[in-house]
Amino acid sequence: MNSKPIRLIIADDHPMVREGLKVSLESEGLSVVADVSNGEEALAAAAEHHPDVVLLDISMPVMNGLEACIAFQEQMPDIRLLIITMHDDREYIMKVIQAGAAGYVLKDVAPEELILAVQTVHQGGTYFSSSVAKTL
Amino acid sequence: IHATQLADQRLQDLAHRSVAFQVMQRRTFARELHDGINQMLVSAKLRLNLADKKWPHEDAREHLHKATDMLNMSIQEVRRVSHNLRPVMLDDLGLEAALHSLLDNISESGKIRVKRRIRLPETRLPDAIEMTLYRLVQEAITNVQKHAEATQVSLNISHNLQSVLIEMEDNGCGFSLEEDQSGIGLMNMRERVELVGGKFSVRSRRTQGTLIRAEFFLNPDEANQL
Amino acid sequence: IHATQLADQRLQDLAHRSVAFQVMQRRTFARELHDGINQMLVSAKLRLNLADKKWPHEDAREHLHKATDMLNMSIQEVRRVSHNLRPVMLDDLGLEAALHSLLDNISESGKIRVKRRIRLPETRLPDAIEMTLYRLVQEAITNVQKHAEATQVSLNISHNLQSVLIEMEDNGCGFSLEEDQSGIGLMNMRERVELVGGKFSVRSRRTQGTLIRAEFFLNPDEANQL
Ligand SMILES: Nc1ncnc2c1ncn2[C@@H]1O[C@H](COP(=O)(O)OP(=O)(O)OP(=O)(O)O)[C@@H](O)[C@H]1O
Ligand SMILES: Nc1ncnc2c1ncn2[C@@H]1O[C@H](COP(=O)(O)OP(=O)(O)OP(=O)(O)O)[C@@H](O)[C@H]1O
Ligand SMILES: [K+]
Ligand SMILES: [Mg+2]
Ligand SMILES: [Mg+2]
Ligand SMILES: [Mg+2]
Repeated sequence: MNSKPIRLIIADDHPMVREGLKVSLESEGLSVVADVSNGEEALAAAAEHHPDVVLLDISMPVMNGLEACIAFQEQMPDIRLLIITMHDDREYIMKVIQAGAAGYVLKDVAPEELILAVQTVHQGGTYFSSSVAKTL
Repeated sequence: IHATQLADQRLQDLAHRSVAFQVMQRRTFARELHDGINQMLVSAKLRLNLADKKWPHEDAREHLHKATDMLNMSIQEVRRVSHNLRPVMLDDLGLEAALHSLLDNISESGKIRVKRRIRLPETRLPDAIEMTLYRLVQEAITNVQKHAEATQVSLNISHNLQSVLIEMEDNGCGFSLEEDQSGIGLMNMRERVELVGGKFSVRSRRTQGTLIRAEFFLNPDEANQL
Repeated sequence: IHATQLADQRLQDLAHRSVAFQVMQRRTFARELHDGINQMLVSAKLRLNLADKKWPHEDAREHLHKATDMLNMSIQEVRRVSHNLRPVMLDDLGLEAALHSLLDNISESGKIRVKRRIRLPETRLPDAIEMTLYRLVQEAITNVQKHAEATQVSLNISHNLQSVLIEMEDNGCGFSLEEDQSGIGLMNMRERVELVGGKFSVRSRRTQGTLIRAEFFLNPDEANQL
């Protein structure tokens, strides 16, 4: 808790979800350095802010979360990627893992689980929501 | 090519376009629910989670209010999508009431006088005809409001044992059927009507107003299929 | 009556039934949204109003929890309705992933071994064909799970330049096409396939398993219409 706060970027095309995630994370002392509405903007914001973790929605216009993961792997492999989505289907999860994300949480998780997920991937681990892990 | 083959091809095209249209529309509805409404609900839930966490701090109340706002928006959205899928008034109060409700929207705007004479058969029409008739009147009204600059519009529905006849007329600026081909509204009307085996026609001339006419057949054999 | 007239009549019937089916389905969806989901949202909202009123009494927190529960149910319901309208996975991940996801449901149940060989064309199929193919596999799987008592099912999809061929086979109890006419599932499959201009057949014999076969044509002229 006394170390530097984790620095985050949130990418989701739904403004209210973005806002909700931002308040949840900031209320726990994390630092949201940018929030954007698609993968392309996430890449640009990351190039500028050098965040620790990027939270990516899957369904977004212009560049979706899966495409963004692949681009991040190529361009900024040190940044940890966490997918945040409505889907708990196996097919989505497989694609997410293939794309190189370190974790997968459902959008409507409790604040504690969201924080835990961010901390885990930040420390180099992988995190899959319990309801998601079941289906693997 | 024979005439029957032509008719067959036209029907086949119609059927294909109708399927494609339904598929496209369903995607739109599904997306509105999944990417619009459900995202709003999820963010409302995030707020409630926060409210619970911050309880009983005054911050919590702030989150509660935000969640309530989002819930209100979601309710409006669900209502809108549901209405676009099918106005529940059609089932709850019947076609006649639903048509009156459409016409009331024009007369409430105050600019256009509305005349109505709706004589529907006693027994309810086949479902698909009711829906087609409703959408027809809805699209015709939209056109009048968007394009006609009319001071009066009249809806006339009559029937005999074989068919139901709808006429919607305005005294507006009219248009040229050859030259004004901008939208898909008129084409949609025609296709919807022909898909349930009915007849559709438009009569319009510049400065002479517009008459939309559709006839639906009540042949019991066909009606059973609908 | 000429053969062409017969074909024409059959197509017309098909088109009519398809319209009627869509109208009926849309009513169901509209009802689910209006009477189901919206009522849940409204009661969640009432709970939030109560929570606000009782603030900061511990009762308020109780209302907050109840509202969260209802929100959770609503989210599940919206997801279900949206999925029934059109699985968003079809758009997000494509047909192949969506088909795998259907098959995963069987293999997860653990009772039936699933063999799959899915070879779809590189370019995406017309929307209406993708949707029809998806629904076909979905209904076929449901039948296998409900009726077949099979230990194995295989889905085989192949294609050439002209068409895509789907074969779904199980090694279950089979049935007699003449005698087992209880549901509408098989009829629906046939109608859906024929509506997009494809061919459909079922082969089944008691104790011999069942083979569902559908062929969709990729004639570029037709594909454009879809
Ligand atoms: N009642 C009317 N009075 C005058 N002009 C009309 C009327 N109805 C249609 N038109 C003319 O016919 C054109 C085609 O109508 P249509 O409903 O097909 O398309 P639209 O209304 O322009 O677009 P949309 O696709 O949204 O319906 C209109 O652009 C308009 O110029
Ligand atoms: N794979 C199968 N194996 C064995 N019997 C089958 C299979 N598929 C269909 N049947 C038989 O054919 C009948 C008709 O199937 P169909 O899908 O049309 O109706 P259903 O499944 O009974 O009801 P629903 O309308 O819900 O689909 C079934 O009742 C069953 O007896
Ligand atoms: K999503
Ligand atoms: Mg999104
Ligand atoms: Mg129009
Ligand atoms: Mg069945």
